[in-house]
Amino acid sequence: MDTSLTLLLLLAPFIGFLFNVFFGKSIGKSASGILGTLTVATSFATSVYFFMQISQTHQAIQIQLFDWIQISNFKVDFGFLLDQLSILWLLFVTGIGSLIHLYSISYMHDDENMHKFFAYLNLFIFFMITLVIGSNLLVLFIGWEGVGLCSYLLIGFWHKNQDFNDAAKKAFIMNRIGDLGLLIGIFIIGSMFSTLDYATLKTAITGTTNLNITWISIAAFALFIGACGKSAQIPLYTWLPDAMAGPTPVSALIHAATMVTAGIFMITRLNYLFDLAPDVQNIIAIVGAVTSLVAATIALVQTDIKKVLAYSTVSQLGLMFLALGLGAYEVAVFHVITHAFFKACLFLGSGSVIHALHGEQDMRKMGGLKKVMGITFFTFLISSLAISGIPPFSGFFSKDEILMVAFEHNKVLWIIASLASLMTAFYMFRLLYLTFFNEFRGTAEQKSHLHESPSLITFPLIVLAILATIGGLISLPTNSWLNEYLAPLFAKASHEAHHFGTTEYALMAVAVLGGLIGIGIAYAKYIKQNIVPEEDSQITGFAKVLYNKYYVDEIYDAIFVQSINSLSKFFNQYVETTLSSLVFGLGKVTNELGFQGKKIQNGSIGRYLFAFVLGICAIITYLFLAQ
Amino acid sequence: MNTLIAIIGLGVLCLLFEIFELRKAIVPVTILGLLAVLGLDASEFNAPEAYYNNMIIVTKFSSAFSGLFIILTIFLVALGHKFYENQPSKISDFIAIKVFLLAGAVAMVSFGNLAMFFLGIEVLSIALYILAASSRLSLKSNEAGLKYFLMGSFASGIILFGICLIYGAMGTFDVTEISEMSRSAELPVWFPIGIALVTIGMFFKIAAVPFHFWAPDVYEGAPALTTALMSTLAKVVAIATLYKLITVMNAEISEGFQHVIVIISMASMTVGNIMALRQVNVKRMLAFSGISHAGFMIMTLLSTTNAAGTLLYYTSAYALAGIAAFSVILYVCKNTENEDVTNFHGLGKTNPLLAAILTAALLSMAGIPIFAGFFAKMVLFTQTIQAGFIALVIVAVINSIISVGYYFKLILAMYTKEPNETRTGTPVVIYAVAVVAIVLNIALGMFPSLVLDLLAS
Amino acid sequence: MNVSLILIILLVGAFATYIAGDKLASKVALFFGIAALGCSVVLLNHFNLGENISFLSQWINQPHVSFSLNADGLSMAMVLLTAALTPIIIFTSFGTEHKNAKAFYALILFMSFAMVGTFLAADGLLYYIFWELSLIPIYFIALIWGNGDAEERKKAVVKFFIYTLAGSLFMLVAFIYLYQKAGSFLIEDLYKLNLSATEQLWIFLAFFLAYAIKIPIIPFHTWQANVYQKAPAVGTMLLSGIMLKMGLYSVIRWQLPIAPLAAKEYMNIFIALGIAGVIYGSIVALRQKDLKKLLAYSSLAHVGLIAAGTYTLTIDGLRGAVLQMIAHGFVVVGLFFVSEIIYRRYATGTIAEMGGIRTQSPKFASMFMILVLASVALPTTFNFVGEFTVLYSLSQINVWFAILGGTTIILGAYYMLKMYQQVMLGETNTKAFADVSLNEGLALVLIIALLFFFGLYPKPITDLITPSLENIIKVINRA
Amino acid sequence: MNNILNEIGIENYIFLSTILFSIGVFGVLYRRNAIIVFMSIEIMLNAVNLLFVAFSTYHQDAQGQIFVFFSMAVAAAEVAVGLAILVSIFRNLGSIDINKLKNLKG
Repeated sequence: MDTSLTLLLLLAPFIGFLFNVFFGKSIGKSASGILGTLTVATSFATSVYFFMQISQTHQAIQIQLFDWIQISNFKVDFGFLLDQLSILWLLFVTGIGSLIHLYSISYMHDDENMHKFFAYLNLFIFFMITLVIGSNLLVLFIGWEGVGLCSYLLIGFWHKNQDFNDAAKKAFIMNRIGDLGLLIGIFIIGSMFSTLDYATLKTAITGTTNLNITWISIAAFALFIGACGKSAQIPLYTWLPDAMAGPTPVSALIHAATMVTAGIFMITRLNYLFDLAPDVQNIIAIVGAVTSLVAATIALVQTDIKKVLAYSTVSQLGLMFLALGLGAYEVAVFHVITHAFFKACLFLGSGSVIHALHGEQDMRKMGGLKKVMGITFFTFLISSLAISGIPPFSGFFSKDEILMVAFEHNKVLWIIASLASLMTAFYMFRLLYLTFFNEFRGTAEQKSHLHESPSLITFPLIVLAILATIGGLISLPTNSWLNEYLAPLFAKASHEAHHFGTTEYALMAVAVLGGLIGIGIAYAKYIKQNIVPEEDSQITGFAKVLYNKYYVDEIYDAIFVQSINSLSKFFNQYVETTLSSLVFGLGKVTNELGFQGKKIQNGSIGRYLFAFVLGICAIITYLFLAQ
Repeated sequence: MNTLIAIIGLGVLCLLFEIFELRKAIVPVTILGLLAVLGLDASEFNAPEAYYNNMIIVTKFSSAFSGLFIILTIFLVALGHKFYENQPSKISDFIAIKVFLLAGAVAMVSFGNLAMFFLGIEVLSIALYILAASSRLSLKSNEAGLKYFLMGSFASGIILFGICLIYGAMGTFDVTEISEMSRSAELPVWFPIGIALVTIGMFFKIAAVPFHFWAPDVYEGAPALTTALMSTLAKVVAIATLYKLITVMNAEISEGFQHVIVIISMASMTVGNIMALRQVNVKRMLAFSGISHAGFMIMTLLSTTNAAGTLLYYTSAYALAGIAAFSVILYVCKNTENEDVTNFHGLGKTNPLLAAILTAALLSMAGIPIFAGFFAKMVLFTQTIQAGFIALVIVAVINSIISVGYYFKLILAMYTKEPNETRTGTPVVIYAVAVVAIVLNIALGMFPSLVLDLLAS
Repeated sequence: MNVSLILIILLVGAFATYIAGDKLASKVALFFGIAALGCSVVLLNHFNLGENISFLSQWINQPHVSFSLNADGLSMAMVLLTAALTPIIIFTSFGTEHKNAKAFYALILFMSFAMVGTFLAADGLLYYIFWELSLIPIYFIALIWGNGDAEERKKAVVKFFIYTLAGSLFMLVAFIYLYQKAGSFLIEDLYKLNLSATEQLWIFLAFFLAYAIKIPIIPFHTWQANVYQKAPAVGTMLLSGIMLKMGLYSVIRWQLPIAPLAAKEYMNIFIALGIAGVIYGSIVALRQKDLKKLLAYSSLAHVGLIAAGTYTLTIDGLRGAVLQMIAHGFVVVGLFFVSEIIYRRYATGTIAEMGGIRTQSPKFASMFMILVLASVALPTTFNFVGEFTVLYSLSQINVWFAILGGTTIILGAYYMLKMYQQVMLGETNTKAFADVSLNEGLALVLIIALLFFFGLYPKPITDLITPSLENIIKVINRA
Repeated sequence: MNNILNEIGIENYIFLSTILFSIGVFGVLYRRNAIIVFMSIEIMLNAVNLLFVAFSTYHQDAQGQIFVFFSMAVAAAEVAVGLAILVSIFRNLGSIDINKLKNLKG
């Protein structure tokens, strides 16, 4: 029963993918779209079923399909593990997934390759499910690389544009850097514990004492690098903003809600491992905090609506990693969920805007859309409030918990995080104001076409907005359903409801205040003074640095890409030629010898006989006089 | 013995045919005769015997090699049919000379007495002088003849001197007595000197460095068929005789003598191969390749106790490949004034069969598997390593690599270049000879034991 | 019923093809190719039933050489690889007209005959003979049916021939030397030998020269790129798909067990050499202007990793290496076929002249994509299984080996995706590009299917090869 | 006869004929006229013949002298062939200077 259902859960999207690949074109756009959506919906339904089941039984479901890879000291089998964590992930992956599929039906309708789009989306869901429900690290790795592939395919969906292709390639390769880290981690774990299976691993680690901490730390660090790649943390975050080259639904699904949370998922999965490596945890916390701040600062000045959202995603992921680093896994998970809701909503909202403006993404050319696009605006507003951490919206609860945890552990981190969230509030409302308030700044031609998006687009927005509003309920500060639900996963007792005292309230107040300040500044700037960000050319000073993302891309390009290319050039021009000339050289030398030798053979009998006699003398001398 | 007599008789018969104006019949009859002789020889194989108080001693060794010589002669005579068709008046002479040459050759491998050895070598040489210079009007041929003659008779002088010294030391020409004495008695210094001189003379005959200079010139100048004869029959005879001489006359070879052999063998291979690289004339190229093969053959002298079979195998492989190659050359260069590589361009298209045969022959010489050449080299290396001369083997290996260079130059010419002339006529005899030769070669490659075990000690 | 049958089939096939004449040649060749495949499958079945399908008969008495074919799991796996690829390769060439086709296809069959022989031979000399024999046909295939300027080609091919021959001749000397010691060329006798460390070192190096050139391991790879480029697609497939596996197979079968001390002593050096090949090949591939050359360097990188795996002397290393060999065999054939397909349409190998093909030929684009992904070892493709195992074995020796070797998954992705982008993506190409024909599609689908099947379920192959590899490990650790 | 030999000693005969032989060799090496080269070779052969006779006396054994006849006959045959070749060369080249014969080389 479980097995077959699991397979249904897993394969439904895959079947959708196959069908769309082979027959998508023939059955027509809407049909392929609906098909794609339905398959994902099926998975969603199944996950709901499993959710019901597990919330009663509290029993994780283990499924072994077949042996996969045989290693000397262990074998990896193709199996699945459905426990609290994976099912939770399944819920919002498939749930939001189906919403976004639905959304895309309308959004992508004008695209000639719509069936391909849905095929890829389905494939992505398939791989994401694999990633989540895999029972061991290697199955996770399948999904891990698979989603990377899908993001590559979807970023480069409009493959006639080489810039998009570059972005896609960049995303894939940066992910691969992380993947190498992940692999190394897997190797070390494999050789240390002779298993990659979560269950066995957990017992192996938690059960035994006197483990080699150094190696565990190395493994944890390697895994963390992998997480950095997927979840766009410093130093591997630069691909995510570029990934916005893909269609907006993709950005919403892959680059905001689901795939980028894979890193958090993996770390949460292996929390018992990371608990043993405090140094690595610190690194994670710091990296997370810094990332959130850096990304937020960049987001302050971006003018491309999707770029702002992208950086805000990076920043939010940073916060999650902060939580992870502080060992507050359930908090991180909580934020993952709420973030999935409001960020998906925001992206889809921006998508709806872009859709209305026929692909215009520059906020400087927007404004005043509030009037025409009521629903979009409203949902957008809610999500913005949520992300800014304004009660009672979901973001408030999750972010607040992160801040609290940070405060407990380390004030500096807390300050950084608070700053980041303040900025978040600012740039989100900057975005909101620039887009929806004041007068429309686009061309008259665009103005004439302005319209609210069709219901297929607005419906998901509404649903997500609702979720973004009430999402916080799953883990209220006082009694957290989520924590209890996730409790079995964690080795250490989770930070259960820290006794709620004045400090906590104070912190809450500070956080909310920070959010309000951010909003206030934005209001002052963009409503009161009605400022519009200046053209790229006029940007100066630190703003310019921010606007150019601290020139990180350029630096990376200079350090890595260029050096590899010049190395390749060197190898090609010098090393290769030298090596081959060495080999050829031998032949040439012998040939030359032959050529010279011809001169000795000059045809004169005298010389021949002379050589003859010389030979005789030499031999006789050697034989008789030399002895 | 009967073999020898029969051969001589056959030679005389050829001359008689001339008198009775039966030229047409000469080639077929001679071939038949030689086949008969081959049978005779085979019958003697298992009946070793000494004749005329040890003037001639028929052994397994001698009759095996005689068999090889006879087969080679058959091929050469057969080729002669086509080769001499435009000078019919002389054909009988040429055939007769070849047959007598064969007689000399047989005498050389079955001598029991230095006198016999000397006569044999002279019969062979003189016959070769004539053949080399046989196309009277071509200056090239004359020059070749003279060069060969001068140096050849010089070499004979050396050999004679050597024999004389041996005689002086031993007081007899009988090799068996000599070998006995060489083991027992306290020897005067002349004896080893004599041996050395005779050996040197033989080195000249097999064209080993530094006594090789005549070979390229003579090969190039002499008529193609004669070149074929020299590079196959003559060389094989010489090395066989030298081997026999060394084995029979002084059982254990002195340290120094081994060094000399090693050095000469190395030098021969290296010089031969390197010189061959830049040759444009195919006959000349094969002359140099012959020199390098002489170097390989000399390696057998380092393990005199058990190398007879190896030598027989190597020589057969080499000679058969040579015959095949030369028959193709004869076909290609029939009407061309020289034998340059350019004549072979596009043979792969115009005449795939012959091209394939030549390729096979060259591959065999280069020592590529399934062709006899490979096993010849392999077995040779095995024995030489057994004898403990691994350095020599390494040099030999390096040389085989070099040799590929020029063998493949010819192959490339045949397959990649465009044909520059269309050849007409399909001379059956040449085809037959070439095919038979190469088939024999491959057969030897498939079943080396056939020959290897013949003289297994 | 024994393994010599498959050799006979292939040999007969070669002659039959030649006799069949240019018209029928390809069909006949394909028929015999498939026949050989069927035969090998049947043999595999017999083998799995535990029957003895080896073949032994005295051949030469002095020196003692026997015609001995021994089929263990490893050999069977390689034979199956050859037998599976041969018909595919023949099939891929259906789209192109070859002058003097009968000789062409006969040579292909003859070559796979020689290669199968190499994989089966259990007698040193016999093995060497097959090893050399396989060189002749590819030489002529590349020489006569190759593309590009004749002179250039000749140079490249002759260099290749002499170079490889040079290497293998030293192997011959090594074998003869071993023969002195063992008194026989039979592999089991050679396995029994206990040579001194110095002897082993020299033997090891002699073998290494032969294999390093054939595989090729840097810095002995200089022949590769040019020959791959100049040879016809079929030749390139034979070379890269099967022939270079001969080298790797020989390392496992002959070099390591015969000279284990040397192998252990200098393990790190040779692993490092292999890994250097990975990085070097990948980086050089980055700037290749010719598609086939790029693929050549990519395969240099991949085999580098495989070689490194073999020299770890661990069961994981060997197993991973063998799996990766098979996987790489299929992928590389597929990729070279892709390049051939493009060549048929655009008559060029220069990447710069391509681009914007995807919009015109979705099917082709997808299959190409899949092959690219397979070659960068995406999980669920066969290559991942092999690469993972190899990298794991490397990590067991030294984690840095794994990290450096692992760069292949980054660099590989880099140059392959770059290549794909330049070849397939971008604005629609002005030159029309017909989507894959039925034949072409069939061949590619076949390859892809195999890759995915074994990627998800490598167990059959693993079970096939593991016992024999364990034996070899035993031999390596003897004394 | 016998005692003469004893008085003179066999070595001297060997030296004598070696010297003769060497003279012949030098003749071959340094003379350019083919005829004279022939004669030098004849000197070599005859030097050897002398030695043969000496040895045969020394050993009290007739074989040596018989061998001399062989070698004489052979030499005669050789010369016959050689002169024939020379004649045809003279016909074609109009000279018998062996230095002129350098067409075959390289």
